[in-house]
Amino acid sequence: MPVSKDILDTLDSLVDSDLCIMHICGTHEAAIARAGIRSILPERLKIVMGPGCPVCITPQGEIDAAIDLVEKDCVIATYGDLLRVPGSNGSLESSGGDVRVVQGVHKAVEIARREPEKEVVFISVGFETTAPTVAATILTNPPENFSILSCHRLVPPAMEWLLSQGEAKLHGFMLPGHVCTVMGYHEYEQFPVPQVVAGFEPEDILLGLVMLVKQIREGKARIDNAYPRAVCREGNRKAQALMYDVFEPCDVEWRGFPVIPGSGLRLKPEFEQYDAQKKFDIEIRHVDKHSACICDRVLRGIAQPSDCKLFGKACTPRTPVGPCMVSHEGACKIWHLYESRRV
Amino acid sequence: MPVSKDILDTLDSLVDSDLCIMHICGTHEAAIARAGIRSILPERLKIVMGPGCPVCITPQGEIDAAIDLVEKDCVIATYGDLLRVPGSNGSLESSGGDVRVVQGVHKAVEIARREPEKEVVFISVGFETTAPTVAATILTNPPENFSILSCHRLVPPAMEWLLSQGEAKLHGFMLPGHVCTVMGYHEYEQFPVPQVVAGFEPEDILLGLVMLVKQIREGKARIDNAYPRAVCREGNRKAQALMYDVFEPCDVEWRGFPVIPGSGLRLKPEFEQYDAQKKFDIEIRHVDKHSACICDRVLRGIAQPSDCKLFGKACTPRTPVGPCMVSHEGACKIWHLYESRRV
Amino acid sequence: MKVNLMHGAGGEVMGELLRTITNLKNNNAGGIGLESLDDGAVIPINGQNIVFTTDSHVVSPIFFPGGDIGRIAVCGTINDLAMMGGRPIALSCGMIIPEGFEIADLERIVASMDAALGECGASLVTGDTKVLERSALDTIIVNTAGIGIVERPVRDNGLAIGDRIIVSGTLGDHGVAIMAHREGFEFGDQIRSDVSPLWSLVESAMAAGEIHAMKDPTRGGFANAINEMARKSGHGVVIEEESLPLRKSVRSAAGMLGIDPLEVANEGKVILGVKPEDAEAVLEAIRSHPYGRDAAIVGTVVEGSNVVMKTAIGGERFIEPPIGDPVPRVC
Amino acid sequence: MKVNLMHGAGGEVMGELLRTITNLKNNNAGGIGLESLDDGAVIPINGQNIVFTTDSHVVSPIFFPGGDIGRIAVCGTINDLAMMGGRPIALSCGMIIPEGFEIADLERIVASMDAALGECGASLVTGDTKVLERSALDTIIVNTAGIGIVERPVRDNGLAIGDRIIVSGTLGDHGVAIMAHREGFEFGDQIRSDVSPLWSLVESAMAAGEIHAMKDPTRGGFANAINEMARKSGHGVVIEEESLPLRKSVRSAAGMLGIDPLEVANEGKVILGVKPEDAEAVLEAIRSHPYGRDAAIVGTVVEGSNVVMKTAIGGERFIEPPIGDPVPRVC
Amino acid sequence: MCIAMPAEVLEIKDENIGVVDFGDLRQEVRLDLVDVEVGEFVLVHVGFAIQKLSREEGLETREIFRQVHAAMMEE
Amino acid sequence: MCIAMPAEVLEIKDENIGVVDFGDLRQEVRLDLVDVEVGEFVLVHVGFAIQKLSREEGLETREIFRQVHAAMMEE
Ligand code: SF4
Ligand code: SF4
Ligand SMILES: [Mg+2]
Ligand SMILES: [Mg+2]
Ligand SMILES: [Mg+2]
Ligand SMILES: [Mg+2]
Ligand SMILES: [Mg+2]
Ligand SMILES: [Mg+2]
Ligand SMILES: [Mg+2]
Ligand SMILES: [Mg+2]
Ligand SMILES: [Mg+2]
Ligand SMILES: [Mg+2]
Repeated sequence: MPVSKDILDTLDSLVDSDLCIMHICGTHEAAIARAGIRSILPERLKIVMGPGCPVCITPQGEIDAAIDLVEKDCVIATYGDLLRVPGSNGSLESSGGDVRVVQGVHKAVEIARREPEKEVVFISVGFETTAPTVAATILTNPPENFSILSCHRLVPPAMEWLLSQGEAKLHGFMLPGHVCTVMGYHEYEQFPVPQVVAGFEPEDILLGLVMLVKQIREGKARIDNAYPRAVCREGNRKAQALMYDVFEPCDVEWRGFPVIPGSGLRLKPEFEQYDAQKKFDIEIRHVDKHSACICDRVLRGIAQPSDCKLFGKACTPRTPVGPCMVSHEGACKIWHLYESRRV
Repeated sequence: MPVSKDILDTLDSLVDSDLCIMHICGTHEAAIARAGIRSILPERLKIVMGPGCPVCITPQGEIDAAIDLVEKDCVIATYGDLLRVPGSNGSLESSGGDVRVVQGVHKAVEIARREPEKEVVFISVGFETTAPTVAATILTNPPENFSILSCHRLVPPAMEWLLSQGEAKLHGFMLPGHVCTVMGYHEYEQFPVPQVVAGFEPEDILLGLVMLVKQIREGKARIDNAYPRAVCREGNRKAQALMYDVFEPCDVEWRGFPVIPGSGLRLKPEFEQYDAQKKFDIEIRHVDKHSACICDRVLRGIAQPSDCKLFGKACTPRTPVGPCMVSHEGACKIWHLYESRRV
Repeated sequence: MKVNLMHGAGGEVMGELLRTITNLKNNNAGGIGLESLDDGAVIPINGQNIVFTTDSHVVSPIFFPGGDIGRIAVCGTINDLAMMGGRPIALSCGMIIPEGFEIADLERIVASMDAALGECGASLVTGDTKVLERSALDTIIVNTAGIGIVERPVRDNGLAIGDRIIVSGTLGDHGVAIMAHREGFEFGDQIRSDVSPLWSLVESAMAAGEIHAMKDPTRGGFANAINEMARKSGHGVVIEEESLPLRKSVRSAAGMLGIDPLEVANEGKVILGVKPEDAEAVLEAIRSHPYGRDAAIVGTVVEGSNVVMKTAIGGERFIEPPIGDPVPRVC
Repeated sequence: MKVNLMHGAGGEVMGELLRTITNLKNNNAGGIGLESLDDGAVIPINGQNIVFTTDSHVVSPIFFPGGDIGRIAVCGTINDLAMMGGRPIALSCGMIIPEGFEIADLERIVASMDAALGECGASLVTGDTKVLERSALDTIIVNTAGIGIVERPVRDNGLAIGDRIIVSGTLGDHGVAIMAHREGFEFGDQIRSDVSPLWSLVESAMAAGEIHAMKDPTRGGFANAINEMARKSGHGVVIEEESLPLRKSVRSAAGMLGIDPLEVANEGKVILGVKPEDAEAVLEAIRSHPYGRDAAIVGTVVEGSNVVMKTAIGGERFIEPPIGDPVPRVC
Repeated sequence: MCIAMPAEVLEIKDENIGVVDFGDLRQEVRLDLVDVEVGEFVLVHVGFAIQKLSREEGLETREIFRQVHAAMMEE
Repeated sequence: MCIAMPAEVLEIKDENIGVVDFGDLRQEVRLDLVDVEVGEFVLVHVGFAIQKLSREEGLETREIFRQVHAAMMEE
């Protein structure tokens, strides 16, 4: 508290123009909301959320594919986050199938070993933080009745696409601390914008903001590291190597975005037997979004949830229309919970 | 009551030696027990139950076959009577399958029409009273997803086998009134024993006993008809014709009896498509009975339930070992309920 | 050992399960407690006798000719209070609802509860609601508990030799209606459940004479209840078959279903053991109540330990508590 | 419209369902009735206030570190009585058991109920048992109702401006223990449910000072209960994040599970709104009780209509009632 | 397999379906096995009329008994 | 997908399994992605240690802030 008070004073004295910072990590959003950080920032400093919640950016077609697997009597193992995300026709939770929440991919493999008469499919979502855990597990030779539906995403291609749009008025980026823990931040040096790597304690975030605002004021575009206890420039090389042993990049659609080249991960041919899409002949279909939902623009940082005509009316946390209203870290849900009453 | 008092007086005056009468109809047994008839009979007149309860004489193998059909995901339609009959490994009730109690075979066909995506198998038990209803239904062209497991039995071949054993000391037979309603009683004229056809009201039974005792006293062996309002010598010819249009006799095992020639009914070849045994490749296996159960001898009239070592100990209505303890009309269950406390 | 369906169907088997479930030291608050397994408990609080009872209700179908699960849930508890001689005051309601249940059906159930409460001046004052996954539960369950007040509690074990047994109306209506409806016999409204709140009937019966025992013949029917009353009182009972009130339609349907109407549930009937001198007066009082028009004296308490039926034909047989729920049958 | 799981998870959605279920004319027996949706009802009977409450309990797993469904079923009802200021006297128990349930497990559950009853001098005096087919129900359900007596009932809507908010101990223990166990996190005994009967704690708190409102933060946790108390009282509440008692292990586990420990159930905690002058004395009384050692003053009642948390870092955020049961998550 | 109940035929529909009265209780039954007319009595088993009942012969049962009884008395 | 918690490694079992302490809470985690020793700190995500944490650099965070702050004050 004394430290954060000092940081806040510093931040106050640094911000003397309207600044807008984008973070691209759902866990950053959750930490900001939980600590009430927006309530103590200088008035002219805004933080917005980019495409950083893996639930938000998972297209409807991938949920539909998971439900197709339910209908093929597979046991579905997945993170709790995914349970309530609406596909075209209900969610995994409402599918009536044998859907098990697991802590991680290794627990899904344990299920497959314990219940050899069943087909167990792990719905494998997540960024570079998560993909190496799946890779390491695939390399431990899981049983034949285990497979994954790979829905992974990589951050830098999305950021590249975002910057190439040039739509949003963003003064700087707060990079996802745990993605960088694994990947380091050298990949982001290609982007000519002010960036900072930040951790997830309230003080980490405040410190990141101070460093970023200072950089902006200096007129520089480099990457500062406000999370050195976990992140170094090169990241965890062992994890990276395992990830690229098992996966290779592919072109893939993001919810709200078009197909972004090289932004997904698919199993390499030698691990094809673990690919649920091939094993069960499942197709991931493109599904058009609800016409009025502006999740895509919210995720690109060019609109706020409250700009959406459906927000708080047709679309509420109970009756989510878009994915941003589903995920705990979805911008619309958080906005609804913490912001709507304040305005 | 005044009438039955008169009949009873008559019976009392007629019985002056030890007489043992066998009836071969579960419904007779139920009526006798319900009206407390044994409590008012002359002391020297005994009524015992023969192989007249279709549940009791259905061998374990036929229940096992029905449960095999459950495991092939068939909807099983059957009479409530069959629900709790133990096979080698549990009953239809405990099988966890989709087992529906129906009033008659036509209701099973209705299920098949209503749920065309399912296979509906009717477990078709019963004597000549019941078989014609199934035949008439088969002739109405049921849908493709309907079939039957034919477990029917015919009475005269069993009676012939019983008489050929010569084990029991029986003075006369009370013929099953409703079997005779359909078949008449001319088939029984071959048997050189005193016989009477009786109905199911307490007075009907008492009257039948009077007529039978009188016949025995006369030293005759004919068939008297104490149930003329429903039974005539030739029976219901239309029903008989329909039955033999669809079914043909076959050799079949009875529980407690060996294979009795011509005592079963199977679908004629032209109705093969409705034969669940062929359709689902189900085999009816012979299952050896529990070593100490004397159901076979109880059903043959040469032992009473209380002669069984298991009676009331290992075998109770709650934990039935033999079929005679399962059926409402099983000799052992009735004995347990109505007799054990009296002795 | 595992619980099976027989454990829930009353009778001797259920008794075994109950011995497990009621094996508590803290089972009595100073009056009539769990150990008595009566229709309800009695708790003296500052000179006032509070009656307390509970039942959970599962019915298939939930709407049936003559009533629904809501009416049963209220009447079942009102009647258990009444069986102790208690005036019903307040009910609680625990609803356990499977996901996917129609809210419109819930509205009908609640309206039906309200109507039954209104009939006897009781109120539903506290509740709880749980929603379970479709995969965990496939039917609604309604638990009610109730409290009432009573001056002199009536037990189910108070039968005395010579007492006349009265039933307040036709037997088997509810059980036969439910079973026929469930098994697709399509009798429509020809057979209706008797589900009704009996407090005012019981109140006028108590005013008319000395009642030694009362019980409502619900699960297991008349056969089960009269055996329990006899066993707990340590006496025998003789029932006259011809005096038992049975609706003709119920008799016909029971014949078709192959079941004994004495073995199925009633939801609006009471069995009373009445001092012989008062039997006619009590019968008269019951008959003048709309729910008691078919009441009859059906038997007498005697020495012994069995319930025996004198049949119409002059025979005798035992009336036994049924084992397991009856199943319709054709033979 | 159909019932869904959200309808059972507390909060606003549940409120809609409750409006349907509590839509009765006969909803009050002269005291505090169903309309108040408090922890229980109050019924004045001949100058005596009877408190009455019910809850149905479904817990997965049924045995968990720190307790089992039997202990919860007893404590839940004891505590709802206590929340009204009521001394618990007698409980009813409706058991609904799936076919195939182990009788040995039933014995353990009953023994656990007996122990909890013994702790607070209440008795289980009446009960009911139903057995359902495996296909209809896959878990045991235990309903309890309870009656108690109270001189001056305590409501959940009585917060006054300036009142201090006290919680009787660490928050989230039960919910986190259950969730971690259910989701296979294998913490063993490191996190234990707090399930406990609170009557004697509440009794000494009431003796120590003036309590304006009480509620037990069960389903929906502290977040739900404090919002309900604020809404019903028509005031706002400010909570100090740093004063909230949280076990370190629970904080760690909640972090791993990605859930907020304020949004999960407690089964042995009470939230009290206490007259400011009496707050320290009440805190002292609670702390001297074995179940209240970690009690703390966590906030203050203010003008307004929101529950606001002052965060450790000096920010502010709303504490909202959770929507739906929390699900463990990794992002 | 022999529970059967007497009933009066009240109405005959096409496809061999009859509405019968079992005694304050009406139900549809199949008439495939019998040729009957409205007003006649049938014996119903598993939802099928299995035979016609003659009221006269019903009465005759009592008559048979009376004969038997009378014969006895003569002995 | 980025909730991760710091933990201290208490024990290392074969097959790359470590027992770690999250703060009054022990659990087994997978060590496939890191090379660590008992006593070191790791960051755990979905049951896997994804990186080692250095206590010194943790302390250093505050140091960085102080530098930033100091630099500011000089401006
Ligand atoms: S409020 Fe709902 S519909 Fe609108 S952008 Fe957000 S998620 Fe989409
Ligand atoms: S008592 Fe049981 S074992 Fe013995 S003969 Fe009868 S059914 Fe068989
Ligand atoms: Mg009762
Ligand atoms: Mg009760
Ligand atoms: Mg009851
Ligand atoms: Mg509740
Ligand atoms: Mg009583
Ligand atoms: Mg409460
Ligand atoms: Mg309650
Ligand atoms: Mg409660
Ligand atoms: Mg009960
Ligand atoms: Mg309260």
